[in-house]
Amino acid sequence: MKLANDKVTSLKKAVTSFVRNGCHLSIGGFTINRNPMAAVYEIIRQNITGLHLYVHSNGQGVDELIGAGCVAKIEIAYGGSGKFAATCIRFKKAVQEGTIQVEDYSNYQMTLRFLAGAMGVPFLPTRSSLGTDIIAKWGFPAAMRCAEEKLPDQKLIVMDNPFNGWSGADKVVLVPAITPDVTFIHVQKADRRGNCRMQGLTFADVEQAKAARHLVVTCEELVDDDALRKNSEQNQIPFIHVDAVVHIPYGAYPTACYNHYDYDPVYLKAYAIAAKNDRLFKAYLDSHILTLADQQGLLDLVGSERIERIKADPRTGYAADLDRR
Amino acid sequence: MKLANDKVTSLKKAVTSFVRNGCHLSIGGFTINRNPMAAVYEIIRQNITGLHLYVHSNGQGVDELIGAGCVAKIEIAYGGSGKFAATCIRFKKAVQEGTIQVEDYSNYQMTLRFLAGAMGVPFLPTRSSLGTDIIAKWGFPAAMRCAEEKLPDQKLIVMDNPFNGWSGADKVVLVPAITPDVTFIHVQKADRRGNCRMQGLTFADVEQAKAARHLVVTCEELVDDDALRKNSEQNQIPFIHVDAVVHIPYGAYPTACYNHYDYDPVYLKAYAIAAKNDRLFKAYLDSHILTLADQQGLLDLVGSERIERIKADPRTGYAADLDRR
Amino acid sequence: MDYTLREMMTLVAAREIRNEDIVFCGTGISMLAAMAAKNIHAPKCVMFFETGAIDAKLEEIPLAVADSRVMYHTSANGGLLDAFATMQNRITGDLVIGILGAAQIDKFGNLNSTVIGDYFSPTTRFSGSGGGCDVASFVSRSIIFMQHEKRKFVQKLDYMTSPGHLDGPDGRAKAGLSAGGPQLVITNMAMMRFDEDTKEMYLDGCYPGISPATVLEHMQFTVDISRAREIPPPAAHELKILREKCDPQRLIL
Amino acid sequence: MDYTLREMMTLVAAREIRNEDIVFCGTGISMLAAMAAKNIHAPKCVMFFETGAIDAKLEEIPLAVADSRVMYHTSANGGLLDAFATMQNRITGDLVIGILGAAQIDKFGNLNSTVIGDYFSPTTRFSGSGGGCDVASFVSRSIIFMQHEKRKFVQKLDYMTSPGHLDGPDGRAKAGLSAGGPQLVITNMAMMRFDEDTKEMYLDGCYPGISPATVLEHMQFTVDISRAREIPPPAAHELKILREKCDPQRLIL
Repeated sequence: MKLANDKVTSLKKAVTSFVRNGCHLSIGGFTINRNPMAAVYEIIRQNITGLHLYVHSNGQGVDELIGAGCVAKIEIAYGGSGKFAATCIRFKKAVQEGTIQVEDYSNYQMTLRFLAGAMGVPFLPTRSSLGTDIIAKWGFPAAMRCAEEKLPDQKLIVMDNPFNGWSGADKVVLVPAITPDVTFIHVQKADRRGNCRMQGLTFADVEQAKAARHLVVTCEELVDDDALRKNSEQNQIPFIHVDAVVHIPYGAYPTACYNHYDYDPVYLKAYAIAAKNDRLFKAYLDSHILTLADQQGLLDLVGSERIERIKADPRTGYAADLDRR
Repeated sequence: MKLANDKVTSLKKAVTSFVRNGCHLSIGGFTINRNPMAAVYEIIRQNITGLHLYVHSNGQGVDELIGAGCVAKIEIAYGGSGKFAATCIRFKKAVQEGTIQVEDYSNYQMTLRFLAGAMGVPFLPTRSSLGTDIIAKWGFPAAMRCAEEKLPDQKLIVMDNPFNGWSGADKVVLVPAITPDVTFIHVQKADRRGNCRMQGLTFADVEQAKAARHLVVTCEELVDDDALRKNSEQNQIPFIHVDAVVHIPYGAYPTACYNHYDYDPVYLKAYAIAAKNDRLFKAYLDSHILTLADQQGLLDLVGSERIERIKADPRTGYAADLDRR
Repeated sequence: MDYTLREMMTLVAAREIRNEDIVFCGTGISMLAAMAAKNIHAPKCVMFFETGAIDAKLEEIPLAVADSRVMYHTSANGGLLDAFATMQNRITGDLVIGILGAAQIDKFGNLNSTVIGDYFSPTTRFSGSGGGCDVASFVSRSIIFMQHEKRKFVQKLDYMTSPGHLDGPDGRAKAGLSAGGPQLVITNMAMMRFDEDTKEMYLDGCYPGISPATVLEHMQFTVDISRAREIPPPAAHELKILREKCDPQRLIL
Repeated sequence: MDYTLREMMTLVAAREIRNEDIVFCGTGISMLAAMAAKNIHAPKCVMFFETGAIDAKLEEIPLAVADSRVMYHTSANGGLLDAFATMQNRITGDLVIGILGAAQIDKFGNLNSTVIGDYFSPTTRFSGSGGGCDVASFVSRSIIFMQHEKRKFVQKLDYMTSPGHLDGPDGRAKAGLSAGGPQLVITNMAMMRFDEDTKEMYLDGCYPGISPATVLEHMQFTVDISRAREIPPPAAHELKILREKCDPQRLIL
């Protein structure tokens, strides 16, 4: 699979093939940028439930998955969508109502956990969080951790530095590796075999991608086989990690995709309003996800005028002078 | 220093400022590619001695530093120059004659040690070398390690996986961080503040650079201040890590620099012959390093015809059809 | 000259930023403070986001640290691993000043940005640490923005997300954290610092028209007010730059 | 058809490489074996160097794994961290077949590429592990190239640089290494495999004209020769491709 020459498929098929009820899922992006939103919407449409979600600072994607009832457990550092929702609204509600279980880490810790998975080591060390409740309080109780084979027995471990204070550190925190069953990321360019090139910030997408058993890449541009072989130091993910490639222009919409489009402030504000109210949110799910066939359906619903407004200015990579108030 | 706007200086001054007798030094590159050779030659000219050298798979640079008598101790994974010297000749000789002390690690371990330094953690884990003499035999004895403040007390530590077999690992090897006093790397492009862009493979240069207390960058091209701010995901090292920038075209010669020039097979073969014989090697040091003022002096000595021959073909990045027999 | 408390907070923070600082910025007024410093008196200071963006040219205000606006004209566009390593690494980390915010703070500058109530069944859930805990763990100097309210300056945090001085003078060392910790708390009323010996918060100054007693009324714990001075209001040129150059669209102010 | 032993070795190794393999290559005949496989029967196999280059288009023979020739037309140009993580990570690592060489080998396929003599005052120093120890530790399958000489097939290694099956069937598991280990030793005389139960080397086959007895004369230890067959010589089309497409300049052959 990982070495196939042509991995291009439909999003429907990619989700059906790799996302099962209760599976361990990770999605790329950061708050309101480069979330794999088309994939999120397809997961919602396929009514996947009981997901165990791993993210660092995710916003829109996480909130919609939780709001749609797909998520049972989440390991996360930050659930927020910038100015549009300082705390993600459906995430907040779900935690307060106890409908999802949360395990809290810091952003660096989550990133190191993905890196550990990508590297094939059981843990990585950091000096972050010593003395805090991130260490003291475990959202997933020890008994549950021991019972679930796909979870490490410990949330993290504080250890004395075995190298006698080397590097000025007396103690370190070891954080356990994550190996998601499947990771979804959205990138600017990919070829049919799965080589990926991201532009702008990569966040922790590379680590999330390489840690996963299966990796589905959605891309703005599906390029010719040789296109990415020039200046290939710009390809952050070689094809050997990739299981499926799906070509979806505006696949990160309503979040941003550097050099292609900005986030849509109109959408994100309307979402925040709907998310605060169960009835409105149900209507939102119906009108914007469940009754639509695919991402193109969403773009049609939103209308070309709004899509035009968020198109990236080629100089800056975002939509300059966009009304974001 | 790290935040200065203009860090451009001469190589002479950079070496004088940052390289002291006995200091802990690291050089970038791999075997016969992108070694910071101009810097190596200047270190030799300045007659620096007693260096503690950290490298992974370095070839030409290491061998010349050792041959010139600059090095007292070396931590290394591989001393070889590809087909030109399966084992670096002066390195081999120095170890056999006991004139340098060696500590052996694997390539991944050395790279992780640089990464640990760059990350600011005392160690990183790997599953490499379990059961081997890399673990059992310490080139630097424990007593020496404990006596020297700049060395960790242990070469490495084998530890049971504290996460109860998580990730399928029962044991891990912890390798200690390296923080060189100074690292030299040679890159294709840099600006005056020190932002760096490498092309082709980066080897472990990024980790070696970010681990060091001081970083000196030599570059093929010194570019305008704004040139690297476009597509800046291609800049592997931002200026905040850099102390000095030196503009030296052919600064990696006689090793290769992707997209600029190839290694010089004539030079490397002649070097291998000279290196095998103490008298010839002394003559080589005199004629090719000590009596020359700088890298331009070496290029002049070699002559433009040979330099012309190794110029990179713009399509492939190396000198196609170069006679390398 | 009229000014809002939000403008005052931003400019008080900006004054603390030096030309030699790498400023770790969050969203909102923390990035605005850095932008103001850069435009007013510290043109060389470097703005730095946990997302991996270094020294962006902010032609417009980013609405999140992952906003594409932070990716334009940077020194490097890396990722989270790069960003946090830069702070955990003492060589570069000691150059960084962090700017943080939280829902609760205690007298040692420890922060809660996770929950109100019991962690396992919270009455209010917040976003969580993000990079806050990492920054607070790694950098030697940080500035904290807070709203001055009794429910926010608490005797005991409901959850300690980010370490300040932990339980006092030796707190960080005992826990294994590097030296340093929070230096400054900037609120809508006052500015607090931490005593060198006790590491407890004290009142460094009040905004014009606000008395130390008023400040104390808005906190669950008492702090030393003997060192309090009046903090000068924003100067006209500071306000002008802040309003016209930093946030002309009033997205944050 | 005439052929050299070096050609034979290269092609014997090439035959072991499948279309579904990621081939970790060193310099010399190991990369030539992969190039031959790719050109003869496994066009989809992926060549991979520890320097971080994946699936290069090798228009010319690289003389080192850091040769700029491995950087041309690749899927990605990364670094050492990427390369070794790909092998240590079981998801991708299990797709990798490693090709290694050494100065000494023992009956369990453990390798020495560091010193001859005492480690602390060696009579001969070699290059050292490089990525050899890493590859041997991580990948589940590997091929080892050796010259068949008594001083190279030894009772006891002077230094164990890279783990084979260590001290036998449970060796790797006891040490904490992942399953797998060397599969095949290819020499200038013969091909050896490792017994499934004992993990000891046995003679799988000899090159045309070479007897099992001759093979044994060139080793310090004895191996089971009962399973030995004659290995077919290079076919004309194999040789033609190897000579004309893979190494026309005879840089390695």
